[in-house]
Amino acid sequence: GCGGGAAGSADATSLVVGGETIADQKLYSAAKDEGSLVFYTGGSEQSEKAVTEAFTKATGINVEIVRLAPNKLTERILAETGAKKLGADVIRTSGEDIILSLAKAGTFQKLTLPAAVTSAVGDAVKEGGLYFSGFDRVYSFAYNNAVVPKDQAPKNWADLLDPKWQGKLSIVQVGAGGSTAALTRFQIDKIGEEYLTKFAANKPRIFDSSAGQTDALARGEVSVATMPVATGIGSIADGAPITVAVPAEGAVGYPFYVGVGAQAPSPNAAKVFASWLLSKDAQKIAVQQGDYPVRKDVGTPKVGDVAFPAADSGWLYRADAKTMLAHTAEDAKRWREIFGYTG
Amino acid sequence: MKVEVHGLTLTYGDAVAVSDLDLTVEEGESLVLLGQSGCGKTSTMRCIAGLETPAAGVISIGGRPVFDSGSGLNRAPNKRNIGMVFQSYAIWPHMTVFENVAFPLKMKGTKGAEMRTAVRETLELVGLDHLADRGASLLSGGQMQRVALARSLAMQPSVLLLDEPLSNLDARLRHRLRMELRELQLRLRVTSMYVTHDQDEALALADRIALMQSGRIVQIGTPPEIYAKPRSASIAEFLGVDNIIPVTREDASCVRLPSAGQKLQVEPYEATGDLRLCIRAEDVLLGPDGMKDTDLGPDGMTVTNALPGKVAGFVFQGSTVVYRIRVGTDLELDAVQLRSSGPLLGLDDAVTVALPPGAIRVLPAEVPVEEPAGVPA
Amino acid sequence: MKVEVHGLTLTYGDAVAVSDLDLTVEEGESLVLLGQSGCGKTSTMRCIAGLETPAAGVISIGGRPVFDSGSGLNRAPNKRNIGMVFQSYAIWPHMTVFENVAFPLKMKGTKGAEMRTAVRETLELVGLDHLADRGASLLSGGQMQRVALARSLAMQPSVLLLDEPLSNLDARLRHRLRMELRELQLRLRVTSMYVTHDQDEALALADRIALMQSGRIVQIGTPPEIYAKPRSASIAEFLGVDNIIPVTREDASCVRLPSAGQKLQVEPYEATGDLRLCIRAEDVLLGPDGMKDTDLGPDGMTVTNALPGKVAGFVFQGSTVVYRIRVGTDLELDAVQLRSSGPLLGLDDAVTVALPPGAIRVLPAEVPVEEPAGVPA
Amino acid sequence: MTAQTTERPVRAESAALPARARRLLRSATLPGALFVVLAVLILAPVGLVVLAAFASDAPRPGNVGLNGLTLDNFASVTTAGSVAATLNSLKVGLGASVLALLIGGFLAFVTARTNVYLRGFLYLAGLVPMLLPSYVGALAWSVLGSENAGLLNITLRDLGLPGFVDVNNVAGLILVLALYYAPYAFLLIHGALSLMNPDLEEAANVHGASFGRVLRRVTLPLITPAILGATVLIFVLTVENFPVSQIIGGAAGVETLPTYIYRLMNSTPSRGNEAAAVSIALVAVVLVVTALQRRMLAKRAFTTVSGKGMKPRRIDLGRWRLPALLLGLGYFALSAVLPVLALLFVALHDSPYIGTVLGAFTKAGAFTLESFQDVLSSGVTHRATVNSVVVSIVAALLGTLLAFVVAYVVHRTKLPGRGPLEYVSMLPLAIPSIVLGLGLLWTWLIAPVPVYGTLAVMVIAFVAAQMPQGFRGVAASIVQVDRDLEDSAVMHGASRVRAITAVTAPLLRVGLTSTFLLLLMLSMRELTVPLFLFTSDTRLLSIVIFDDFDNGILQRAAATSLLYCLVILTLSIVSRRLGAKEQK
Ligand SMILES: Nc1ncnc2c1ncn2[C@@H]1O[C@H](COP(=O)(O)OP(=O)(O)OP(=O)(O)O)[C@@H](O)[C@H]1O
Ligand SMILES: Nc1ncnc2c1ncn2[C@@H]1O[C@H](COP(=O)(O)OP(=O)(O)OP(=O)(O)O)[C@@H](O)[C@H]1O
Ligand SMILES: [Mg+2]
Ligand SMILES: [Mg+2]
Repeated sequence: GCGGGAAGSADATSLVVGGETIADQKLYSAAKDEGSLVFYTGGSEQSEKAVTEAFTKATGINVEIVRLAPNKLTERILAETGAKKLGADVIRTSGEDIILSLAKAGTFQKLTLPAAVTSAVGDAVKEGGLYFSGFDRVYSFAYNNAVVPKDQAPKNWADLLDPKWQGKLSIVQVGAGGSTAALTRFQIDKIGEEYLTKFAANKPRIFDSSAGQTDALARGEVSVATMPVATGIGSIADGAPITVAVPAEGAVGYPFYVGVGAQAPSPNAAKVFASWLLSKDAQKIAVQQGDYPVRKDVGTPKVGDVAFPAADSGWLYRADAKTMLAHTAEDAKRWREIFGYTG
Repeated sequence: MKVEVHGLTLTYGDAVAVSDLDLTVEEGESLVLLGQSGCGKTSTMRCIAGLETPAAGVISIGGRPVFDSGSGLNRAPNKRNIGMVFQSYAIWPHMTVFENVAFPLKMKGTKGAEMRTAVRETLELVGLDHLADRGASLLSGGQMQRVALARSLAMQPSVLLLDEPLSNLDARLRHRLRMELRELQLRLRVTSMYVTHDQDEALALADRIALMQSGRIVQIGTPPEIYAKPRSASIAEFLGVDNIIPVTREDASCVRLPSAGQKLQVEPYEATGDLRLCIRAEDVLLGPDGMKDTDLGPDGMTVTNALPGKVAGFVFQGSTVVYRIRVGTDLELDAVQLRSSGPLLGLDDAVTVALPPGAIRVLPAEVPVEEPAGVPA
Repeated sequence: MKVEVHGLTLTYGDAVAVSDLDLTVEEGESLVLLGQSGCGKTSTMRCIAGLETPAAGVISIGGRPVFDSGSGLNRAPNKRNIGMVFQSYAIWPHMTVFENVAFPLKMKGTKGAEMRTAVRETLELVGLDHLADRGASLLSGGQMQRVALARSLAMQPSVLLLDEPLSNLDARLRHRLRMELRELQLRLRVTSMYVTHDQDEALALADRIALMQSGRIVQIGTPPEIYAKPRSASIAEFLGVDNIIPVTREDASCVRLPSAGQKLQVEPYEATGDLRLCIRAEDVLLGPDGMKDTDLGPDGMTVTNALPGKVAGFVFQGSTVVYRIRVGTDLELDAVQLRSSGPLLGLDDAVTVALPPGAIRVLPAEVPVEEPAGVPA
Repeated sequence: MTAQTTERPVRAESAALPARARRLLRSATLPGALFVVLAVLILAPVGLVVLAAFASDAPRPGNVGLNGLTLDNFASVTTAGSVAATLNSLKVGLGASVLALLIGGFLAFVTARTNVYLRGFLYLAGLVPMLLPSYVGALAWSVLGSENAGLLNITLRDLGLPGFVDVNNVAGLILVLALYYAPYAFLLIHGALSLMNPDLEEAANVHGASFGRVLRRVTLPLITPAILGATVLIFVLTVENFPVSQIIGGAAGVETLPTYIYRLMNSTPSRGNEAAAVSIALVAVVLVVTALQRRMLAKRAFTTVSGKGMKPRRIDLGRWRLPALLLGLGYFALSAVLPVLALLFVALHDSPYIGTVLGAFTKAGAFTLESFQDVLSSGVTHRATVNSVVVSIVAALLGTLLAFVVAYVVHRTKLPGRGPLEYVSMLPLAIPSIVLGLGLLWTWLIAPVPVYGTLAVMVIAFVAAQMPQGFRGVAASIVQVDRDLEDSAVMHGASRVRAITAVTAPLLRVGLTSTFLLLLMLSMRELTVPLFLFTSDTRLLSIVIFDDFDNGILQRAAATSLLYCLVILTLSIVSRRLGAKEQK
């Protein structure tokens, strides 16, 4: 009952969600005049679709999604930025180093978020509004429930070290993006470095990117795989017999950042969309997809009937940007040595 | 070895290429198959070589049958020991001259020094020993032809088949190689069969000539026999008789030109039906305008069958000139004159042509198809 | 129209195809370019037609220059009004006979009834009016040749170039078309230039013959001139002189065979250097074994230059026989005899050959290259 | 200067030189223009890749320059990873070319030269895999042949047998690549065998060689150019192939050079410069192989393999007629039937997890049309289909046209610069498409024309990437048409352009149509090049499939793949029809 949509607000020409003004009348009508915007994202297409469809429903502004794996996306954005042909109005991607390099290249423009939103999300806004964190995606693991009987199912990270998973386990290589970097940092820092060594001893299949892995898990080609919760939930929605685990030792969250393109062709729509991503409605969608919201007033994610512990309960491991930047390269090197993964 | 062919019939789908053909090539003889393009010469040869499977017939080589449609016998080509020189030479371009010639010997299992000596000897025979190590595709046409020949000779074939081996060459080369081929055949006395559609070549190379028309042998005989007594006008034309004129019978030694109506005296003839008067260009006499029968001709003989005409064209040919003379409205005759035997005539000059009866042959247009094909002498 | 070529040089990359060639074709004249394969005949023609860009030279047609390397003038081929019959005919297979012949007229802008009449007339001229609507690729070789000719005639060219138009045909067809071509040229009197490597064809078709060797004209003259007086042995050989024998000079009217050592009487000659004795096969006399100089020969004349020999081969050629006679160990001579003039000789028969001095020409092996190429009469 | 024409020219240097210079200038305009076009299309992207290999930063717009050149990037060429990837690539390239050659050569031989049963059908079977983009094949084979969840193994287990099939290794990679590249060998060898003068074989037969020896000593040596050509082509294409390696080899940790390059570019942070350096190593491998081929062919003559339109003799296979057919059918089953069935099965199955294959047929509701409904009703698919068709047709048209003009200049004129034009045209063959795609992206971002983000840039990319195939296709047919035919039109009064349009182009119709068809197929199939260039508006079917696969939605990927094959099939039939109809 938070009045999702323009109709719910008192003033028909400004955008108000859940009592918070997301866009004032001037901005909102300018945005509506622009009518549509282009959204570059490194997130999975299904989850972004849910978000953009809700936005379009609420505002009538169309969103075109360009989805690419984070690194292809980075290459593309850097190239476009340099050529002053950046086609994106709004950009979402993960990885501290990536977002920093984008910011350095002048990809983003500063965004003045509505006061109500700013106060609700706290420190999620970085560098004075150049970009902000939209949610924290959780990296956990999942198993194929058609292949693995319930009583055999792995529940904790430690369960994955059981030799019975030998050859049935998979992981994505460390260099695939911010996600795997965060996972590695978590495993080294929180569970212990020997965990990786033991994990490697179980001879997991190493996927190049999450491309093939999700499908392999869904088909039962592998039985257990480490994977972002949101990816797992997306697959489940598509009918995959996958169960996402909520390990007791905790899981790692890594932020997905959002910024408005410096040369945004539809700057007003971009601003409205970016602001709206921090609104209660949008944050609830993130929660439904298994991501930790940056707002505190929309609850925590659930998988199946298991709810994740609260963000500040200590269960969710988060490394700040500084730590990540300091460790990423070194972690990656370690990881490669351990898994004998060349490159 | 003697080659005998009986009742040979070859069809390609519905088309009959060779039909009920009988032919014998005597041991050591050189037989030339002469006939127009498409008459079935290559097909006959390919049947003998075993490259085609005839629909019917018996073929034997040296008395031993190699094909018999009755009993189903069909010896593979590589078991017939036949040398064949292909119209296209079929020199293997990826081998040297030596390797080409050595190929049949290797296939026979001849090895080492023995093989090398045999190849060298054969190459010497055709005068190519100095080119032994040259890549076979780097030869001139004439040299390729000799390699093809050497290759076939090296296997010491029972029979040598040659399919228009000279047709791709220019006139001079053709003359020289024709001579060399004949020499070689006479020296080695290998039974050979030679296909051509060039009557000069046939006359030059044959012990006997077999004339072929639409899948059958229509006449067979020694070159002088065939040259002197073609059985039909179409054979005569094929043998290079330049003037073939439709005529109607008047009596046993007289015919009439249908258009002009003139009667012409000829040697007595027997042919009936559709008649043709045949006379070679070198036998046609040319005289001054107004010359008449019973006048003395330029050669001092009495003129017969004089016809008034006009020069419609001429061609200088070394020591001779060929004139084309138009007689009346629709008859043209070729006449050859030595350049020394009179002044050169110009275009449209009026002349008289005379046709000496002794040089004229009156023949049926075609040999009736029902008649049995020529039987070897 | 008169064609003049001065100092023409054409190179393909580094290879010189035509080198500093001078040539004039008089108005209405038929000039034949005669020469061995690869000597530059086609290249010369293509330069005149404008299909190649020469490295140097001036070409003018009817007095107007069309190419000049000095001033950079180079008229496009389609502006030169030259008809060209390609060696390959170059009939357009996707058009009918009519369309092929109509093409040059359309290009000139001739339309409708006028164009149709012109095409019909030209097709009649070459005797193809009944095939006008046939697809051009469905013709026989000879018919295609005539379409190519008709197509070039239809454009009423100033100059007609014909590049070996008969080389793909068999001997009989070639003879007939040769005759027809000459007739047409005489009738229309179009300036024409004809390429061939066949000396018979050259003799038959030319007003004048230009002999070409390695990119230059080495001799030019009327057919009888060239036939009677070749400037070198290699030209003589090309013109069909069968016997070319290396000899050394003894004195102004006597030469010696280097191997056998015999001296031979010849007509007085002037040539020096590397000498060749040239005599046609029909001029070589054959006599019985043991015949000697000053004997009376079979023709009743006194025998000169008698040489003992053996029959090494023979070829029957219609009314004549060509014998190859081996004299000594390394000399072979060809001699032609009429079949009527004596009994047929067999292989290895001993005979005497005699070389009448009047028929012998002693010539230098090659025309010295430095000497200026033949200048038009 | 004009006065000189009246006399014999005086060859004064002063007069001759300007004339020659002017002539040279005039004759250089057309090749010059073409060179500019090809330089923009091909040299610029390649140049940027080379530059990147020596630069410390990717030559993105804004930082293109010659400062900061370094050889450091080449260090990654010698790391253990890249050495392993290179070895794998060589193994895969060699294995796949040999196997594809065996398959294609066998099919070509039985269809061209024997009386095998169902010869016409086997001919089609040799071509059909062309309609299946290799990565769709790979997708299907990963569904069919993976160790645990492969349909083949599941079926075996359904039958109570142990599953033993596993394609996720080097051998599997070789098999899948060979299956989908065999048609190249098939076409080339079939052509050579049909054009070969049968006299050469018959001569060997007559001169005492048995069938087997004729084959060994004459036939095989004579088609060496075709065999070598096919080997090199397949080697180059398989070594460069990215998607198949990624799909089949990726999970099994089988790294090849393209996946290695891809991963370098995809790692954090992106290592584009090192990727470029490794690509140059790959290019070097390709160039060495091509040079080797040239040298082997230069030594001998094969001139008799000529286009004389012979009617080759058919060999009677006797009792081998049936086994030969079965072998051919086996290939057809592996390359087309099984993959299509697998895709169909996956797309129709109600869940991505397949526990039993045989069981699915007895269980009610195991099949659903949901995926197909999903695909067919999706706006994305519709737009992508239209995009694919439009881009392919336009790219094929422009590509054929450009190839025609370039091939004409190279083979029919003596204009200066012909050699370089040919080399530049063939260059993209040596550049892995994954690298070319990146180069194209950089180029068209820098280029001061607003094509980036439109379908036009796709068209441009396809024209550039497929220039070698187009050029070869057109050149082959131009060489076949006697140049006298065109010269003769000029002699009869037509201008050169008129002669080309009235005579040469109509005569080349068959050749041009088939080149068009080839380019159309290649454009429809291409994935790697557009992977860098697409935007949401300009997605192609191949991209949509890859995206679905990338997002783990295999069922939809399978359904889209089937649709994709159907579109390709339809296009090829329609354009063949149109091409045929234009023939008189
Ligand atoms: N493979 C074939 N299929 C169908 N018909 C054929 C085939 N080969 C030859 N023919 C036909 O059979 C007939 C005889 O052909 P063959 O090759 O024996 O002729 P030829 O006498 O050798 O002619 P040429 O002098 O032109 O070589 C011709 O009418 C020809 O068209
Ligand atoms: N396109 C070319 N490139 C290089 N050399 C060539 C080319 N065309 C011809 N030649 C060479 O130029 C010389 C003259 O060739 P041209 O075609 O004029 O000879 P030709 O006298 O017509 O011979 P043929 O009687 O064989 O037709 C030959 O040595 C030939 O090899
Ligand atoms: Mg034949
Ligand atoms: Mg020529």
